[in-house]
Amino acid sequence: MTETSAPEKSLFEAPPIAEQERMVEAILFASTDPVTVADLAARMPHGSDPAEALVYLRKRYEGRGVRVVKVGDAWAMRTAPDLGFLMQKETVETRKLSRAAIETLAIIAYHQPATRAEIEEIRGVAVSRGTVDQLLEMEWVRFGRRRMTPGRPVTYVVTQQFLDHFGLESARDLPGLKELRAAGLLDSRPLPGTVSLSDEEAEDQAGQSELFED
Amino acid sequence: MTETSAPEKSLFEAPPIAEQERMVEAILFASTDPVTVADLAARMPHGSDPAEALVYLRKRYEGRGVRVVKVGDAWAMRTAPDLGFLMQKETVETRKLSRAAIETLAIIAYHQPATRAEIEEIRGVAVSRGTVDQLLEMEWVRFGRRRMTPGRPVTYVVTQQFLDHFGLESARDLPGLKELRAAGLLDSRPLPGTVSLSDEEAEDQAGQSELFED
Amino acid sequence: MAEPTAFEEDRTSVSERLAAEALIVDVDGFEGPLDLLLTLSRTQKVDLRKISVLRLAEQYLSFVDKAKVLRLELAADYLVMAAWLAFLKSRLLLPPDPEDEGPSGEELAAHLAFQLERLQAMRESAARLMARDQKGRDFFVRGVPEDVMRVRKVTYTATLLDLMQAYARIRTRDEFRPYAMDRHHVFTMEQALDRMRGLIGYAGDWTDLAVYLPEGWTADPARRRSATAATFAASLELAKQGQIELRQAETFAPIAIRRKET
Repeated sequence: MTETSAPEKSLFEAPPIAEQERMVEAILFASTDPVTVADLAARMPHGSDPAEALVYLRKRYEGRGVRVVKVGDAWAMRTAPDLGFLMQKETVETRKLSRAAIETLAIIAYHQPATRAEIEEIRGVAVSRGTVDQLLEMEWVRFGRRRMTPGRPVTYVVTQQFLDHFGLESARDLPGLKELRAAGLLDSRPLPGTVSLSDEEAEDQAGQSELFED
Repeated sequence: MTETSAPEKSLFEAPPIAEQERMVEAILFASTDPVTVADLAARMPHGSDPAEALVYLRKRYEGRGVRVVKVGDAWAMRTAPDLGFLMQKETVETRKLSRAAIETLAIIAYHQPATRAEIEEIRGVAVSRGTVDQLLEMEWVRFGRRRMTPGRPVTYVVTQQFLDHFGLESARDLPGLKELRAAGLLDSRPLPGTVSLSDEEAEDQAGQSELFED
Repeated sequence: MAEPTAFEEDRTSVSERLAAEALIVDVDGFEGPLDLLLTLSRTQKVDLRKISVLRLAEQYLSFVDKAKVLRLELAADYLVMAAWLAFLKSRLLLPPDPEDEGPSGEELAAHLAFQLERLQAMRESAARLMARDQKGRDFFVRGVPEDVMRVRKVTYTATLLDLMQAYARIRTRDEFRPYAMDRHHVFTMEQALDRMRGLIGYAGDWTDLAVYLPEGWTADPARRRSATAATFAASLELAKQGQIELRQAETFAPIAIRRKET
C-alpha cells in the first residue's frame, strides 16, 4: 500500500462551507428550540465549522419572512415579527401573568442574580411563593448560585427560554438596561445608617426589618 | 426578484410580490399542517397572489437545506431529504459484557493463542458462536495462527485495542493466579491445597457475621 | 372670612370621606406601602428626583389617619411605613442633633426617593419587556418540529477487574484441575533460577552452562531447548544480581559460568 494519504484524508475532510450552511439550515429549521453551536458541531460531519456557516446563513435570511436569531449561546429560526399579524391561527394563548409576576420577572431580569430579599426590597412587599413558582414553572426563571452572604440565600436568574420568548440575544439586550445602569437605578443602595459589613453583605441586609425597626 | 414599479394606488392594493413571498415563507414555516393556496390567500392581505409568491419561494429554496414541497394540494416546508442523517442523534449506550463473554475473553488473554476447543475445555461448557463473534466485533480478539494440529483449528489472540482498553502493555502483564489471590480476587471457595488459607478466611467471615448479626 | 355654613361643612366632610373611602377601597389594589407612596407622589406632578419627600410623608400620614377615622384595618406594613415616615418627618423638620450619629433626614429622604424611582423604573421596564415581540404572539417557531431520531448504539465494556475476576472464577471452580497447555515440555526460568541458586555454591571454577541442565531434560530436543533457554536466562539474571560471572570464548562457543567471589 504505497498510496498517498490524500484519498483517505478526504474521508475526514469537512464538507464545503456551502454544504455546511445547508446542514445548519436544516438542523435549525427542524428544531423548535434553539440549538447551540456545540450541538450543531456534534451533529455535523467531523471538522465542520457551524459558527462560520451560521454567519452565511444569517446573512441569507436577512429580511426574509423567517429569521436566524441568536438566543443566549444558541441559534434558532423564527418568523419575522412584522408578519405576526398573518399568524393569528398559530397564536397560542399564553397564561396571563399577574402584575406581581411581571414586576418580579423584570426585577430578576434587570438585577440578576437577585435574591428574594432584593426583589422584596425593590417592590416594597413580600413576594408570594406562588409568584416565583409560576415563573419557575414557565421556565422563564431558574435558580442561580447561592449568594455568599449569611444565610446563603438562593438567587434567581432568567433562562434561555425567557430570552427566546422575548426575542433577546442575551440579558444584556434588555430594553433600557444601559440607561437604568447609568442612572444608578440598578445599584443596590443600602439604607443610610445601616452598617455596611461589606458591600455585598449590606446588599442583602438592608432589608425592611432594619428599615422599620422603630 | 421582481420589482413592482407601481406605487401603492389604494389601501387595498396587494403588497409587492417580494413581500408576499416573505409572508408565504412565514406562514408555511409556522403552520402545523400543509397550507393550501386558498388558505394562504385567506390569510394574506387582499389581492395577494400566493400561487405566484410560491413560485418565487420555491425557487429560492432550490438546493437549500430546506425545501418547499407540495403535499396533496397544499404546501409545506421540509428539510432536504439528503440531510436526514442530521436529524439523528446517536446515543451510545454502554453495557457490561456478559459473563460468558468476559470469561471467554479472560481465557484467550491468559492462554493465547487459544482454540475454541481449549476455551471450552477450560470453561467446561460450549462456547457459543455469538460470544466469540461479539469479541471479534469489538476488536478485542482476533484470529491468530492456525494450530498445526489435526484439523488445523483457528486460534484466538487478544488485540492491541484490548490492551489499550485494559491499560496493559502486553498480555503478559496480566496478573497471575497467585497475584489474583493476593489481591483478594479469588472466590473464597477453597482451592485444592490451600486449606489453611481458606480456614483463615472462613474464621474471619464467621467473626464478622457474628459482629454484625444484631 | 365667612364661616362655612353647616351645609358646606357637611358637604366637605362628605366629599372628604368619599375621597378617603376611594383611597381605602383602593388599598387592595396597591402592591404595598411603596406602591401607595408612588401613587401619592404622582399628585405632586414632578420628576421623581425632585419630589418633596416631606410632602409625600405628610400625604401618606394623612391617608393613614383618614383610614383610622373610618376604622378600616390597614395591613401591618402600611402602619410600619407610617411610623417610619413620621420618624422621617421629625428628622426633616427638626434641626439636626449633633449628638445623634444616625443618618440625617436628608439622607433618609434621598433613599426613599431612590426606592420610589427604582420601583417606577422597574415598572416601566416590565411594561417595555411585555411590549416586546413575543414568541407565539408576534413571532413563531417551526410549526412541525422534526423530532431528532435517537439512534441507539450499544457498546459493551468491561474492566480489568471484571476480566481478572472472571479468570479467577474459572480457575477456582469446584471441578478445578490444574490446566497445563503444552507445558509438559517447558522448563521455566523460575525453575531454572531455583535450581541454579541451589547449585551455584558448588561452582567454584568455570563450568559449562550445559552442566546445569536438569536431569531428564537433555535427551528430547524440545525439552533440551526449553531447559537451555531457561537456564541461560536464569544465568543472566544471576549475573545481573552479581552472584556469578559469565564467559564465552567466541560467538557460538560454549558459555561457562562461575561463582563470583565476594
